[in-house]
Amino acid sequence: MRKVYFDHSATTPVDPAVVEEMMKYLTEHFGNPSSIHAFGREARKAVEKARQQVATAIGASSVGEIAFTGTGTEADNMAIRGVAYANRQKGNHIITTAGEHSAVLNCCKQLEREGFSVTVLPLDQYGRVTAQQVADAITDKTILISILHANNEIGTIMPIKEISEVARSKKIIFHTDAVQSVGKIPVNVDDLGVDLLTLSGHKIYGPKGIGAMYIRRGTFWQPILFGGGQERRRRPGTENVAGIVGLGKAVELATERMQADAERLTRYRDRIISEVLQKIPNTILTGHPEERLPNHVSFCFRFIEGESMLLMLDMKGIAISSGSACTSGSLEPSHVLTAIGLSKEVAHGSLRLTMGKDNTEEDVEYFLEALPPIIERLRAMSPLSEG
Amino acid sequence: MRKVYFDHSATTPVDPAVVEEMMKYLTEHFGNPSSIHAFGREARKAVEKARQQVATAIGASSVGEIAFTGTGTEADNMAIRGVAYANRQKGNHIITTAGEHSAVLNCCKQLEREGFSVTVLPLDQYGRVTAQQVADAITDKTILISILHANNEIGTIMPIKEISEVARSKKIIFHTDAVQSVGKIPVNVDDLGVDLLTLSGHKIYGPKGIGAMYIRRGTFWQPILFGGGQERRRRPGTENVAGIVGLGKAVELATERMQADAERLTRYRDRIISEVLQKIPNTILTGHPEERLPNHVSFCFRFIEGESMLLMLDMKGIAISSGSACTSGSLEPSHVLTAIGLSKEVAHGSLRLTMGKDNTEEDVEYFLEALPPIIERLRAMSPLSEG
Amino acid sequence: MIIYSEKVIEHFMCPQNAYSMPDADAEGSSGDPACGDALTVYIRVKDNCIKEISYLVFGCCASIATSSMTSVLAKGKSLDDALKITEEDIIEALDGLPENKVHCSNLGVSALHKAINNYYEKTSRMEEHL
Ligand SMILES: Cc1ncc(COP(=O)(O)O)c(C=O)c1O
Ligand SMILES: Cc1ncc(COP(=O)(O)O)c(C=O)c1O
Ligand code: FES
Ligand code: FES
Repeated sequence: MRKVYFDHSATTPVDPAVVEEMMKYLTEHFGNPSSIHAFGREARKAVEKARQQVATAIGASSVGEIAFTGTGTEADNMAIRGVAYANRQKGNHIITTAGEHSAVLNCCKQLEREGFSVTVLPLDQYGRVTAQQVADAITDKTILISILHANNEIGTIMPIKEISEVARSKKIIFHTDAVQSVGKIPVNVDDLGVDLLTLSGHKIYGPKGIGAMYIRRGTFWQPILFGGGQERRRRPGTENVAGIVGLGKAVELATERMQADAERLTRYRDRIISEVLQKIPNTILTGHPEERLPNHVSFCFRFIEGESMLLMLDMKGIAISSGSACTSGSLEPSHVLTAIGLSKEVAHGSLRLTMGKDNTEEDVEYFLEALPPIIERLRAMSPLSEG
Repeated sequence: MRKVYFDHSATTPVDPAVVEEMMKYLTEHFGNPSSIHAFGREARKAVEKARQQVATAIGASSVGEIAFTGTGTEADNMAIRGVAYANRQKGNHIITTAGEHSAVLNCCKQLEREGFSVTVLPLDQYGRVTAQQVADAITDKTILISILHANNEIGTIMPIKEISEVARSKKIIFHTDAVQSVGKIPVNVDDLGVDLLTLSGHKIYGPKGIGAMYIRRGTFWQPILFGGGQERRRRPGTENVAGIVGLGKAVELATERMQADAERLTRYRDRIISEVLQKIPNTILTGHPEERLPNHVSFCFRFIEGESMLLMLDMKGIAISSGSACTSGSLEPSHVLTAIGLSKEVAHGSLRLTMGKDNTEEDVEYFLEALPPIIERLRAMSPLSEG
Repeated sequence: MIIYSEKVIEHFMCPQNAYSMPDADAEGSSGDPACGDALTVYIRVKDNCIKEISYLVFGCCASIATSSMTSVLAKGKSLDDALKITEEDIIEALDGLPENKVHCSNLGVSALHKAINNYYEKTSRMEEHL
C-alpha cells in the first residue's frame, strides 16, 4: 500500500544528511562538551558549530544569543517564564493570544496561578490578531508579549512585524514561537523585531528532543532550570550533542531548501484546498486562505468526527491529524478551532494536512481520491447530517 | 598514540547495540507518539517498551511511575522542585547534603530564594552522612529529603537504605539522585526505599539528552514545565523517541552487565589506588576506600593544579577529569572536595579517573606508567612544593 | 569551553625558564594557591637589563603558558621596557587565550612587575647604605 505522510506539523522524518551528522556524535565523538580533554573538545566544537548554524539561519547577531533546550516546549517555558520572573519588579502583565500552542498557553495559566495577570487576545475568524488589539491591551504593567508566528493547527501566519513594532515602541519584551514557521517562511529575528524566539528540531527534519531559544542580547531574563553552568548558565544539564548537531544541520538545510519547497508546496496546497471545497459540500477551510503556511491545509467537515476520518485515512496509508479532542481522549475540541468561532460540534470534524519536502504530486492525487468516499461514508452514518 | 578513556563519570560512549536501536527511530519510525496514525503508533510502542525496560531495571512496580526527561538535571529539578511546590502547604523544610550534584544543590538554593528553608548536611571525611544526622535534622516542617546515591566526584556510596528508613518512619518524601550508581551497583527503588529517583542516559552507555524520573505511585508532586499532556501530564513536549529507546536499551544492558563489570573494574580500581598511593608521595585518596563505585578512583596530589595534570595526560591520550576550578576558569574548586575537609589549595590538585566497560588491564598499565613523571614534572616547577 | 591555541600548548608542554633561582637579585610573587594559581618570578639584573629570568608556577595550562611567555618576552629587556609588558602583549604572543582564562595572563605581568619593584627597592636600599 502507498504510504503518504501528511503530518509534518506533528513531526517530520529526519533528513538522512542530518542523521549522518548525528551519527558521528553517537559513535566516535561521544565526549562531554564540558570536558577539557580531546574527547570533550571535539564535542564542544560540534556544539558551537551548530550554534553558529542556528544563529545564521535566524539572523541572530551573535552565537551567544542561542541556547539549546530539550524541546520546543521547554524553550517556550524558558522564554515566557524566564522573562516573567526576571521582570516581576517592573510589572506582572502578559499579553498573548487564543491561538498559541499549549506550551505557551499553559505557561501563562501557571503564571496566572502565581499572581501574574494575563490578557489572552481573541482571534478573528482566520486566527489572526491585529497590532491594534495588542496596542489596546498594553498597560503600564505589561512586561511581555508572546504571539506565535504560524499556527500549528490552522496554518495562519500572524503579522508579527507590525505587532513587534508596537511592543518595541513601548519597550516591552516580545517573544514569538516560531516552531512551525522556521524552514517554511522567512524567519529573521531582526526583520520580525523579536527579542525571544523558540524553535524545535523535529519540525524541520531534525531529531526530536532538541529545541533552541533565541534571546536578544540585553534582554532581562533568568533561567527556569537549576544545575551546572552549561549553555552560558542558561540551561543546565549535559548537552545533547548529537541532537544539537542534528538541529544545526537541519536548520541550515531547511533554510537552503525553503524557497523551492515553499513554491512547490503552495501549489499542492492550493490545489487541495480548491478541489476539496469544490467536491465536498459542508466543508469549511480553517485558517487564513492566503496568509498561511505553504505546506498547510486544514478543514472542518460538518457532521463527522475527526478521529474516525483520521483512522479511515490511516487504513489507506495516509497519515494526517485532527484537532479533534477524541485523539487525546478528552472531550474538549481544539482551543484554536473554537477560538476562531467554530462550534464544538463543527470543530470535532477537523482535519489537518501538512505536507513536507518529500511529498509529491502523486501523494496529492492519492489523497484527493481517498478523501471524498470516506467523508461520504461517515456522513452517511451520522445522525447530524440527517438534520 | 594509545587512547584511553577514563572519564566515564562525565559521559560514556554509546553502546553500539544502543545506537542500532536508536537508528530505527531516527529513520523509518519517525512518528510523533501522540499521533494516532500508524507512524505515531509505532513510536508510541517504542516509548512504552523503553518505559518498561527502565521500570524493570530499577524495580518499579508500574510503568506509570517512570517519566522521561531531557537530562538528569531536569529529572533532579522535577523531583525536588515538583515535590517542594506540591507540598508547600505541609511545610517548607528540605534536607540535603553537601555532596550533591549542582543540579540538586542549585535547585535547593533556588528554593531558598523562594522562601523554603534548606538544611545542607555536612559530610564526613569520606563524603558520607549518617541516618542519625538526617534524623536529627528533621523538623515538623520537613517535606523532602534528597540525598545522592553515589557521588560523581569521589565515588562514595551513601547509606541510602538506612536513611530512607528514617524518612519513611516520619512519612517524609525521599529522593535519590542515582545518575552515577545505575548500572554500577544494584539500584532497586524498593530495596533503597526511595519515593523518587533520577537517572541519566549518557552515564550508562546511552545517548545524551535523555533522563528519567521515577516517582512512586501516590507521591504528592506537580510538574515544573507546562505545555501538552505528554508523559501522563508530567513532562510536556514531544518525546525524544530515539533517546528514550536508547535509554531503555542502555539501562537493560547496564543491568545485565553490571556484576561482571563491577568485579573486573574493582580489581583495576584497587590496583590503581594502591600503586599510586605507594609510588607518589603527598597523595590523598578522596572518597571512601571501600564504599565507593567499582569504577571510580579519585586523588588529590599536593602542590599541583588539576588542569595542567589533566592536559598533560591528555597529551598522552589519556582522558581523565579534575575537580579543579581552573578547568572552568573559576576560582572555587569542587564543593565536594572542600566539604570533605580538604583545603582549597589541595582540592585544586584533584584527579578523577572513572573506568568503563571497554577499559582493559593494558589501559591501567599505560596510565600507571604515564602518571608519575607528569606529577614529578609539575611538582618540579611548583612554588608550593619547595615550602 | 577551553580550547587553547597551539602556541599555548607549546609553552605549556615545554615551559621556558621554569626553574627556581635561590640566588636571584630579586623576586616577585602573585596569585593565591587557594584560587588555584601561584607564581614566583626570579630575575637577575645586569646594567639595568634582565639578564636571566625564571619562575615557579602552580596553576592551569594557561597560567603555565603565560608564565613561560612572560619570561621569554622579558628576557634581555631593560627594566623600563620590561615594565611596559602588558597582559595584552602576552595574550597576543600566545595567539590568544580563552575568555575565562584571560586573568591567568595577569599573573605573569604582575609577578614580573613585583620582581622589578623588588629589585628597585633592594638597590635603593643598598644605595641608602652607601
Ligand atoms: C550525580 C549526578 N547527578 C546529575 C547529573 C546531571 O545529569 P545530566 O548531565 O544528564 O543533566 C550528573 C552528571 O553530570 C551527576 O553526576
Ligand atoms: C507552535 C508550536 N509550539 C511549540 C511546540 C512544541 O514543540 P515540542 O514538541 O518540541 O516541545 C509545537 C509542536 O508540538 C508547536 O507546533
Ligand atoms: S467519542 Fe469517544 S472519545 Fe470522543
Ligand atoms: S590558574 Fe586558575 S584559571 Fe588559570
